[in-house]
Amino acid sequence: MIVMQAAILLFVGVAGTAVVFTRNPLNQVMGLTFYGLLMTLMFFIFQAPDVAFSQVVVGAVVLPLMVLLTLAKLKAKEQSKR
Amino acid sequence: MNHRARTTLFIFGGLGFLCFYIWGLHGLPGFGHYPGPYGDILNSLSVYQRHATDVITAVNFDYRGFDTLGEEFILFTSVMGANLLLRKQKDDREELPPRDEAADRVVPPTSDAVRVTGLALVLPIVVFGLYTISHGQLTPGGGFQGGVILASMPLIIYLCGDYEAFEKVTSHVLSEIAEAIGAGGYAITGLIAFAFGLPYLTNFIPLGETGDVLSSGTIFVISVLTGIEVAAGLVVLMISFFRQALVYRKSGEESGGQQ
Amino acid sequence: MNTFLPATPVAVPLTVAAVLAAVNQHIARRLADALAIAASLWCLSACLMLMFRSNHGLIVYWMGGWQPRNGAAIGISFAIDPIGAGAAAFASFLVLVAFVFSAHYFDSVGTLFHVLLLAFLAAMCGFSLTGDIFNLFVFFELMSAAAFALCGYKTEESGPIQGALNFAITNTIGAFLALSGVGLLYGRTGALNMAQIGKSLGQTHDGLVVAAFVMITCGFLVKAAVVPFHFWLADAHAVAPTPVCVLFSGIMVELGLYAVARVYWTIFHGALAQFEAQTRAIFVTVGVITAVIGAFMCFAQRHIKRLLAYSTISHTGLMLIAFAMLAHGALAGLALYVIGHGLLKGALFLAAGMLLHHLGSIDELKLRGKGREAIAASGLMLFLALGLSGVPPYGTFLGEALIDSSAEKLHYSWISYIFMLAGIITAAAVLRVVGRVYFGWGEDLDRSQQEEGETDEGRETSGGEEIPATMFVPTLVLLLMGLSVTFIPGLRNETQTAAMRFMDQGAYQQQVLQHAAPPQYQPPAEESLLVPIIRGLVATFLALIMAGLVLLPHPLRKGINGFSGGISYILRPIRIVHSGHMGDYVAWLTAGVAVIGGLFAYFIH
Amino acid sequence: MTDLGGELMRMLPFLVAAWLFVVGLYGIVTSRHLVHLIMCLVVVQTSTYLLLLGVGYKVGGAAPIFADIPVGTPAVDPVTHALMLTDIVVEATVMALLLALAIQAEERAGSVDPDQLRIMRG
Repeated sequence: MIVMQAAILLFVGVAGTAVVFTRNPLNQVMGLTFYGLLMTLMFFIFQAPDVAFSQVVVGAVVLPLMVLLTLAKLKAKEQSKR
Repeated sequence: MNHRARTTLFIFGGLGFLCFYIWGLHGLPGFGHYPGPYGDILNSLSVYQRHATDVITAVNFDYRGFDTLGEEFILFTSVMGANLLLRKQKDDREELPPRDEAADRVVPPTSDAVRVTGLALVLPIVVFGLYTISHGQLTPGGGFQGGVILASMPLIIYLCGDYEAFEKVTSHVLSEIAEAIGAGGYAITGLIAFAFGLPYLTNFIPLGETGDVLSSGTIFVISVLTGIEVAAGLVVLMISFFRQALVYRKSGEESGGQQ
Repeated sequence: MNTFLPATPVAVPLTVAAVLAAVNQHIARRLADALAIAASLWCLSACLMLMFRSNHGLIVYWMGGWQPRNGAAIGISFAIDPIGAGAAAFASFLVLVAFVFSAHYFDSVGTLFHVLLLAFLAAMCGFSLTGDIFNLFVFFELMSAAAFALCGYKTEESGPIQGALNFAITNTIGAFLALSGVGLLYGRTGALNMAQIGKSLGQTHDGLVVAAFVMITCGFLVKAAVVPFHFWLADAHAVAPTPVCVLFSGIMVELGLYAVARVYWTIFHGALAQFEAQTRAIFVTVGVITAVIGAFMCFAQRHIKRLLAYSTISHTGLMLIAFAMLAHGALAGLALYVIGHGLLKGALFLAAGMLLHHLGSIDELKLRGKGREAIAASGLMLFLALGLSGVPPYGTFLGEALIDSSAEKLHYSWISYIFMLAGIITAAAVLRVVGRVYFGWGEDLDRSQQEEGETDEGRETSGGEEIPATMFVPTLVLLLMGLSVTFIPGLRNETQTAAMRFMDQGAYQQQVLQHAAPPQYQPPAEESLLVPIIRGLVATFLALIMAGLVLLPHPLRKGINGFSGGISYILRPIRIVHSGHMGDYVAWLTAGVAVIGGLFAYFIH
Repeated sequence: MTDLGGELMRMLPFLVAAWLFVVGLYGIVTSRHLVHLIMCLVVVQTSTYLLLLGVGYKVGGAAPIFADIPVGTPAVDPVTHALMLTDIVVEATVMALLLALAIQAEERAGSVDPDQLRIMRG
């Protein structure tokens, strides 16, 4: 159990760092989705099923979707400028 | 400041802050040694006082229900705010016709298999969402979780390639009204307690049998209202963003998407 | 009465907001106005009633009826004292003014403005009344969410969007800082009720307590716009709609400081009691830097709302100094100063809004000599500017007098010169605006000076020849209140006892957790106001001279060119630091937290 | 487990929390794209989840749901879970507001690069 907990914490730390250092937003949003899923797993492991439920939908679906839609809009805008 | 100076300033500040923060964290009792007493008291009281077996739901909707009220309104206000910021301006030039964001990329139309699987998922998701909301006081779940699950239903429909169907199931006006009802209902449920001479947000409904769906008094009511508010609020948000992006995924002639 | 009254300042506006949102497009504008005004009137009267009732002891109100068990809180409480209720009442009053003033604003967008402002009001009331630290955070976030949206209201321009972004990002980081501090405290004490946390911490002052203190304080000081966390304020104020600026400057910023004071005296006072001198020194330093930088930046502006925003920064610096005295006299002075300043600054923004309504511009240099058409706005501004320098009988004067006399006892009498300096410079800046805009004095600099940043903004209203009564009357009312607040009988005594109540940590704990009877306090003897009156008059005189020097006719001006050149030479690096770049702001924020944290860590261990 | 392992585990979630806070801030400071900046802010926020989660955890504690286990079984702290739930919803909505602002920034100022969004200077 301890090993699993330590491992998931380290994973979260590394994944969070990776999200920050991914400079291309489109790649970053993939990282963010993965990060959200990792957080969900972490919540399950640490006996927080209620939180995990919310996190899986918000962190792995709603938030990335909003970011993607924003990026789509930004790109469309940029193309129409050209 | 240029990029270099800014980064240098931050490196010093950030390192200092990191050390300071860790210095403070060192005083914690250590991971896995929660000292209590708040959580322990609630763990021992909730089932007996509130007939709710999921203590988290009891905390969210009763013991600390006032926090949740504030937080519901954070959601409500943010949705209103996003609506305001994304509203159509008078001077907006007409957008280009809704085209995919990468017109040169050929994306195959959504296959029937995906559509069937997706649409088959819709019903179970709705049922699951409703179940999560209504059993919040018993098992993991409640208004938040069920609400976000319900809100993901229209998304599945969209991913199945049916933006039209998405628009049909998500009326913007209706969602906005539902959101206001959810948030306002929460505030009003609290006010009703005054009629019984009780403080704000006090339970005034019989508690029922522990373990029943209709047990735990106002927790159940507020949980349902929160479910409505969260689901409707997230749907309104997504509609606002969809309208901005205008990514139609009509099957056949104009297909595409980002994923 | 006490079973429902305390909860209504939050519950009523939220309910009305939800109703207005539900009927959004289908309600007549005037009806929505009336409902919103009724809700804010309710809040105002409820908070005033709470303020008077709590004069003889805390009103402790447990949400959901969850009384503490064996001295441990299990629910969320409101712990209402006169200062908290007073802050909420003042917020309600300013919201009321904003609703009246905005009757001619925002015709197009249904009830959204009302909804957001009501949520903002509920958040400010809850923030002032709560006795639970996580609840404080929740209302902090609600306040922020409403404020971000209100700030970006005029989406058709590029300025508001950038201002709102800077505002939103720095304040969100501030909120996370505060939340982390709350997490630290919870990890140690297992409690969220402020009285209980304070009791549980007792005298311990290890790293965790210091870190939690610094993080929570800095989180709230971001809201209070103290250097180096202040950058967002000028940006947000320069772009927000005028009625919203009144709230930002008049009360929201001050609430940040209120939270610092509340948290200090309910939680950390016992733990940090033996380091009072060091705490005082650190906060006085930060306050002085804020006051001076804010004042100089204020004088350097030509965008009138931005100028006023920097003057707010300067005055929050003064308020931080007052808090830093950690004495009841200064705290009482601070409370009066906040009211006096809020009334004046609110009215100043409204006057600026009138200029914008009437003349379609807010750029001092562009407006040179055009103010004759807007005589009402300019005239009001003249009277309001005098109040900034602390001349009697404005409310700021009385506050300053109390703060000074309290500081003198703590051997900090030199801070009265800082008060004078900041007062003189900010008042002179506004007087300069009046002179240039109304009388057309000074050089025509519009074309001679190179552009730096945003100097103007678009209209907020359809504009017009007449200034409607809904704009003029609220401004005049604020001015008159600012002048007359000093004459309320017994005001100084009542405020001093309220401050003593606010600072008595032991009594607070016992009243919240054990239903103990409240102690009563004797106010100290009233001191003579002669010296402060003279000081205020001198400051005002100097402000007039300073404004006059800048506006001198051309030939005479040569003599002081070297002087003003010197000032702009000093100002240059400071202006460059205010770069408008989000990354810079966050870097300064982090560095600020690190430095303040480092100082505390050094002094306490 | 060894003592070193125990000591490390005692602090690990908190260290990760502190690291995520600072690294997220680093991303914000050096960001060249508003959307990237907003996602870094998400990382800063997750730091608070970790802190709260770590604070409320009890070794061997069950989830605080007494449907299948009797009352009195050692369980982890329910309060921090409630706080995290609040936090998560706040996250989603604040980010929505920020993203809306980012869209408007592109619309009105024609850029999402903080270097270009600097009319508020001086």
